[in-house]
Amino acid sequence: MLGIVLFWVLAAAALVFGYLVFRLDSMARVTFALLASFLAVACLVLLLGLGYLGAVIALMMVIEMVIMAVFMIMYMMNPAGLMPMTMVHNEVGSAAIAIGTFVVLAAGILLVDWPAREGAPPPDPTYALGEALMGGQMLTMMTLGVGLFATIVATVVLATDRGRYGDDR
Amino acid sequence: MLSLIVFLPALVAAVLLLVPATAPRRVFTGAWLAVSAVDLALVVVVWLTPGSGFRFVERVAWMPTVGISYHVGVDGISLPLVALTAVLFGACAVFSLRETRRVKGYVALFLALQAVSLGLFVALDLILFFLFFDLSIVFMYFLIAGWGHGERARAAALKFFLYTFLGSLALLLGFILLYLAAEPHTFDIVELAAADPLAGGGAYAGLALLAIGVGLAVKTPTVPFHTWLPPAHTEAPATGSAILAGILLKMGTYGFVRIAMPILPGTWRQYAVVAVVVGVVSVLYGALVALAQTDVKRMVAYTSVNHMGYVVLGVGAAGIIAGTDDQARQLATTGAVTQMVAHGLITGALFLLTGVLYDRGRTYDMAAYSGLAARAPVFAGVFAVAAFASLGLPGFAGFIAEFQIFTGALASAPVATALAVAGILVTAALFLRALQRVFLGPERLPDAPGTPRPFADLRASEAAAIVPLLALATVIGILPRFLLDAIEPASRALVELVAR
Amino acid sequence: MNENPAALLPELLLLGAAVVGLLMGAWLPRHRQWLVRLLAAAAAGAGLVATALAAVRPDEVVFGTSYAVDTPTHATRAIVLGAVLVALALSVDATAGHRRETEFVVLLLLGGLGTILLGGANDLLLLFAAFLLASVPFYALAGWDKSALGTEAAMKYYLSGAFLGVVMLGGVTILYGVGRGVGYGALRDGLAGAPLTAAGVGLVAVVAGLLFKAGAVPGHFWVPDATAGTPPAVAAIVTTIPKIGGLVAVYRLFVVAVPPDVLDRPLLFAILAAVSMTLGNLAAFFQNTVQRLLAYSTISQAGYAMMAVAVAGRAELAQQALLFYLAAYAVTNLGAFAVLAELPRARTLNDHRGMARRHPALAVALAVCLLGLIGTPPTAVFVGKLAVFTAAVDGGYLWLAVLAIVNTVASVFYYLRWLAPVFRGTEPDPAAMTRAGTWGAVAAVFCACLTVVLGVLGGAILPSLAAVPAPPHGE
Amino acid sequence: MTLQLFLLLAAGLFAIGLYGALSQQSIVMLMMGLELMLNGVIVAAAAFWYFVSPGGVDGQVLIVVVITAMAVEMAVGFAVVTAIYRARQVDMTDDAADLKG
Amino acid sequence: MLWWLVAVPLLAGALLAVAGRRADRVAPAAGVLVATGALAIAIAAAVTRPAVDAPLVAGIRAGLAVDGLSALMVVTVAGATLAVLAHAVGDPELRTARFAGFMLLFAGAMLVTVTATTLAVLLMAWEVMGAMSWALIAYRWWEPESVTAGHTAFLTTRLADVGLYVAAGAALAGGAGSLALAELPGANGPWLHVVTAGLVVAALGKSAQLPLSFWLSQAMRGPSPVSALLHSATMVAAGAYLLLRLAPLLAATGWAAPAVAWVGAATALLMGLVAVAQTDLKQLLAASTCSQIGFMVLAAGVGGVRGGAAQLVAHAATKSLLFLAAGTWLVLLGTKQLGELRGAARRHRLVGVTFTVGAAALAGLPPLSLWVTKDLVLAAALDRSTVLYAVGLAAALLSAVYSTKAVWWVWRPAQPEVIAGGPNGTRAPAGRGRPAGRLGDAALVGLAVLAALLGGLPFVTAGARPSAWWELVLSGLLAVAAVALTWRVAARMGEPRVLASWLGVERAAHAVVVRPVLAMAEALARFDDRVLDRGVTAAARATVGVARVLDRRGEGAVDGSVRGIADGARALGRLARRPQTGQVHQYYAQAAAALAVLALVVIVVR
Repeated sequence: MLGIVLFWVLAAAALVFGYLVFRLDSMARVTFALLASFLAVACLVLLLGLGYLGAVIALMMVIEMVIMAVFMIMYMMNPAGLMPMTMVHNEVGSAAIAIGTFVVLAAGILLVDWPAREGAPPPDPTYALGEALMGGQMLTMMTLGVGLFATIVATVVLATDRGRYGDDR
Repeated sequence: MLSLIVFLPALVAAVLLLVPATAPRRVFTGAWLAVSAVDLALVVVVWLTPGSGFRFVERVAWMPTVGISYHVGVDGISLPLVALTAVLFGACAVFSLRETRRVKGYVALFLALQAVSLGLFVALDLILFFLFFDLSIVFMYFLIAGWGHGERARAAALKFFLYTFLGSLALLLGFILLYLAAEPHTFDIVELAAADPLAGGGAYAGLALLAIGVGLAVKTPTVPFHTWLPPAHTEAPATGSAILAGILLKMGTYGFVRIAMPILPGTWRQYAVVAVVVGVVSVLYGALVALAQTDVKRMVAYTSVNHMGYVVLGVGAAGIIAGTDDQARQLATTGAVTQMVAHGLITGALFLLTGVLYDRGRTYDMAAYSGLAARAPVFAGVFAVAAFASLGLPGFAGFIAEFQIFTGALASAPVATALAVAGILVTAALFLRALQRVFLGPERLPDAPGTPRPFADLRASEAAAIVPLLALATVIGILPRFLLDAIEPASRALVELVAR
Repeated sequence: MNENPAALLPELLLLGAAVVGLLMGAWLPRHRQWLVRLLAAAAAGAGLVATALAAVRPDEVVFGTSYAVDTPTHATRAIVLGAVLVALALSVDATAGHRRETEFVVLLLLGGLGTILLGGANDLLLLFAAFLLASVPFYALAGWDKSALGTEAAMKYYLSGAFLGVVMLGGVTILYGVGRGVGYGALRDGLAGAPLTAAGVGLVAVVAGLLFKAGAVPGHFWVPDATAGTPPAVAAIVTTIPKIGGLVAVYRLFVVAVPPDVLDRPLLFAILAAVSMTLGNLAAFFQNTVQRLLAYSTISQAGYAMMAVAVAGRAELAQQALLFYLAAYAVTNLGAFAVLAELPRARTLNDHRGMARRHPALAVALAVCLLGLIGTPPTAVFVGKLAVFTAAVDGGYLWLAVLAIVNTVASVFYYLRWLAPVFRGTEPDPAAMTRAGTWGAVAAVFCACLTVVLGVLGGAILPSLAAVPAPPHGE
Repeated sequence: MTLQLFLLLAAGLFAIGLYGALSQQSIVMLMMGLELMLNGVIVAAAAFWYFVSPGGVDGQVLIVVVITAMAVEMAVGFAVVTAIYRARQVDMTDDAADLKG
Repeated sequence: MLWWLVAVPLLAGALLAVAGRRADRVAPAAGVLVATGALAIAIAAAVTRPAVDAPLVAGIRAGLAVDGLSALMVVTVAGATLAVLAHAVGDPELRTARFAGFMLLFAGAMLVTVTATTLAVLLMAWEVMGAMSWALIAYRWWEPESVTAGHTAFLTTRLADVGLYVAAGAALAGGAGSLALAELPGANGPWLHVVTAGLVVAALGKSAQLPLSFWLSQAMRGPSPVSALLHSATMVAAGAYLLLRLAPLLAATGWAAPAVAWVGAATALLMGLVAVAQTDLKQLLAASTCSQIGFMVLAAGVGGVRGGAAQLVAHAATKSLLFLAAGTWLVLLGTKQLGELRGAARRHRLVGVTFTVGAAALAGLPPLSLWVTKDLVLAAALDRSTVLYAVGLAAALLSAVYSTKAVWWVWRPAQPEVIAGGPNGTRAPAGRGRPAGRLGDAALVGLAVLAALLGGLPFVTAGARPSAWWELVLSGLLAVAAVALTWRVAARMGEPRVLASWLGVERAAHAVVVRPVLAMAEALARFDDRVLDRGVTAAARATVGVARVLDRRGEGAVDGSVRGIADGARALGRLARRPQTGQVHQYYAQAAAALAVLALVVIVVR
């Protein structure tokens, strides 16, 4: 029962905060709305018994949103939300496509005969996850690692202009 | 041997590309002349070597998984065309001795064209055939665009490329259908002809023939796929036109006798009447439209449509079994092949002659000239001979061809053939009119800028290029046996293949 | 577990070269960075050797069921490594001595690595991870020169990739939901009894990400912008290398993971191929900047290649056609871009006028490559097209072959629009005809020769591409 | 708590994110939209794991992959924004539309 | 030997023609020499009757043979050629290699025609003859009228030649695979009729029988020696010869023989009337040729081969004589108008006398040649049909009338002021001296002798006897009467326009055939440029809307096509580029929409 209540609350929170991301007119508030939405989802993941992943999501998103807030303030002309801002285009079309997508997805979700549940959660999902990461999905993780390495190189290349040889062009 | 004949020009072209363009132009034209002479000599050797069926066969596996091999050989149908190619390119080499514009590229392109033309006629593999077919388009495009008459030449060249390339791809589609129909899959012409993979007919076979037929019809060209031809001819240089009409058009008709008929005999028989109708329409339409032209080169171009129409009529009639005997069908087939040779020689000469006309007067407009016979009697005489040869006068090769086609085709398609015979009347009229306008009557020369010099008669090098072509056409017209002895066994074999 | 690192030798070589190269770059003086390039080339060359050695061994699936080492993987490795080598060569003139030369090389290696993994991935999660690895370095490469257009190109490339990546992840999730697994083997079982609607949507979503890699409709929007905004060397890389991995991945996904009756795959890909080739060709018609023109041409080329995907499993030639086509396309396209890299100031068609006079060898190489892209024999793409068309007709898609033929003819138009000024006798523009160096020309001539050699001797390669990856459980 | 409810939530988040990605001019806001979409994917992945195949571990790995992807895309996105801001002082997609046609 | 017979004139002619101006000096002598040689070989061949053949095309051989009919013909042809060439030596305008060469080729082709044993060879020679007639009639190529006349001759006869081509095909179809003339009657089924019809059309066209007579009128533009040869032993005679040769075939069909007979009779009569109405001497002679050939055709139709052949030979001698004489006057006096030729015979007695002999023979006056030969034909006709006979007799009377008319004019006392060159005079300057020379005179005399005596030929060669002596007497008496009557009324004879213009067939032919063909050609050319060439264009344009087609129509034809495709493609291209707006959010929207559609397709189509 508590689970159901929690679900509804968290779901509503995730959606509402998600919606607010594009409705608020201050960068700081937007960022925190997004964070709130993520945290709600993290709680939902916790609710499903994936404690470790829920915690990871929460932690990651907090850090990410902080960085994002910094970026917002660095690059956007309205850091503190002092002025109302509307920086949207094709709002109607976007809304139409988004609502259409939702309707179609929802229809599919409700109509599709989803597979029945098979098996039970392992006693320690986190352990199983670790085993998988070091086992069957090792290559995936290695690839993701290399991807992170590539991301570092890429972000350095993109974000810094001077390079390691100084200013000479 | 055949590989040597085919690749010798390509090899020399590659070598010439390494020679700096600043070298004297005699180096290039001389090399071309020498290669043509050697090729011609080799072809004569091949011709004189006795044998039957496919000779000088070379076969090397090329892409075995997809049934492609480097397979070449000559028989009585391809050998005359190989010889024609060697002769006509030789004539163009002689004619080009006076060429001054970017000679290196010019000669290299012609040598490349020579190689692919020879290659096409000896190819016994569909993909090899297609390779040469396509390359001929590419090289001819560059020739027209680069050495044609200015800006319009580029438009004409583009049209030529797009149109004939579409045709070639239709052809490729047909080849793929043939390949898939054969078991085991192969692109080999001889094997396909032996296997007759689509003997059962049906829509698939019809589709294959349609694709191949359209592809070849564009190249031939037959009505209504001919509209690329007049602009391409009008804008091309004289030698380019001669090769285009003399050799490249033959690739289409050769495809009919080498591919469409032997590999799809049943389907060919089924739809032969279509070929007959297309042929007759091309004959009459080409002749009538040519009659209305005021541009002499355009006129000659349209007569090509007319002459190729006879070929299509002949091959079509050879596919109609009912009411005919072997002799008639063989005559039609032999006539069609003979017509290819005859048209190559005669129209090649005519285009070179129009090149002379343009060189002197800077225009192809017939109305700009009159009474040239007084200034240039030799030119007028040679042109008249070529014109009469082209209108099918006995004593020239064209008659031997057309007579056989008419005689052989009448039994199977009486009405169509009778209509086609009327085409010779229109051809006669149009050539007489052209002769009258340009050469006869009171003398008048164009006074366009850039033509202050007097209208010079045929020069030695021009005559040396053109006269042998006409002489050969005359020899074939009077003593055709040496040619027919080569063609007839092959056409008999072809008729048997079609009739199976 | 079969975690044999030797099976991934080519991949490990690339990774090692990338890491070592980055470290080396940190220590090398600016004008010695060519050592990094040399290292990369050595790694790629060694990778090719390793690929050749691996190809004679029997197929295997390593790291659980996540990575297949089989014919398509070998082919992907060979093509990508070869393309990396050529890209290393043709980029010398533009990047040598640049302060980010090392990063350029490292990013190229990482992107190549990701592309190879994409081709070999046998698991949806690895597929997505490889997608990330194959994307991120190329985003950075697009913005590598930091010019206004280059960064815009990087932005669009990135935003396209991010969006379609999200869609792809959504698709992965749906497939996981309905198929109870992410490994291709498990999926094949799971999808057999899955609700078809959901499976179809999931597959389309996954394919969306791969189409982004392949630069095919509807994931093609970045292609013209990213190609036009970047230096030729980068444009050559981003239009060539990711396509290989993307198309092989699509092929593998549908051959291995998706039971034939889940959705009408041939129709889906026939539509995608048809739209891609037609749109690419039409949009290329009247482009005046050569890079944009080539960009659209690559979209249409992806369409031709996708024909083989459409008939995979229905025509015996499909896999050979796809792999050979990709190789032929890579060589030919790189050759065309190499010419651009050699003449970086000639941005428009008109800038190329009179090129045959000034640089005859380069002009001939360009002509060979462009005619090759058309599919004129005896170039490699002709053999590829022949195989693709044959496969399409064999697979019952005659209309697609006909459409491809019409498209090919249409494509002639714009390629010739480019070639015509090249061979026109007019006086060239000296500024536009300034050569950047020699490596671009070397690469161009090499590619032109290779495309002809592949075209003539391609038959020898075709049989070695025939072995189709076996569906799991010996089906 | 049913699979359908979770999936509806996921779809809702996905749709909201899609709306943002489509409608926002600022690159950073646009990235937020993409993040929200991934947020939905996480919900769906977790739900599928719990309701369809809790016995397996693929769903969990999937969530890990999604989180990594989020991080990677965020990082690259910020780098791109930095680069384009340096090069032309814009952070709007609409302002960076020189490449077209 | 037979090869030599045809090869000598053909090769010599070809050599002379090719050599062109360089050989002008030796050409007249060479021409006469070759013609003499040819005559010698012809006589030898006529005696030895050789036959040769060689393979031509599959199953069809090229055969030559001399039998009774062709023996007569080869000698006639060679003789006429010799006479004409000998006479032409005198005309400075004709002392060219071109003239001599073409004349020899012309004669050589005729020799092949008359000796041919297969249709293939016959057709070859037949067509070459037509081409040579073009070259000779248009000998004065700088005069547009001459060239046009040559065109008319060649095209008209080639129109008829179509019949030969059809006949050849039909013969093959009908089972006569060797195309041997002797086998043609054996063709089976309907093909027999096709063969016959084709041959008849070809022969009638060549022989200028109705309704294809008009080309002969125009052919008078050529030099007179050309006319002399063309009207006597070659060209027009070839048609008659062919019909005589194929009389068995005509008989085999049932309908062909009467048809041919009637055409011949009608031509004889109507062209006789036309001849009577002419005021131009050469036109009169030309029409009379048609008329006389009509008798030969009639002979072929009624089976009187011997009479027809005799008529052919006698007519050849007579007509070449008359044309040479007329040509002499034309050269000397610069006119061929009867009114201006008054006194011509008085001033040039030899020409006058020989002309009169020829005219008398033409008139059918006993005991000259044509009286006999014509009556052999008429006798044969009488065996078949009285009406035919009556028509023939009337035609014979007409020949007496027009011959007399011509003679009457030339013997009238001279009117010097007219002779100097009247309004109708041709360009040839009057009084160029005596061109004919001794050789020319000899030719005239020799021909006159032959014209007078050849009537005995049939009796000599074949021992024929007049079948109905009363008929001979009757026609002789009628001829004398007609001559006498005409002599009295010659000055007052009218020239009805219909007859003077050769029945107006040419104008009709122009209206019915030439102009429609030209118009059709123009129309098709326009169609080709506008419609067919732009079909591709239109297809491309249709995709963007029909309106554009109308919009661009005004553009040049050649450019328009490529540009047309370009326009269509450009529109499509623009359309294809439109999605590429440069705006990322629009890319997103499009990609999302496209993916949605794809998903839909995947779901719906399965």
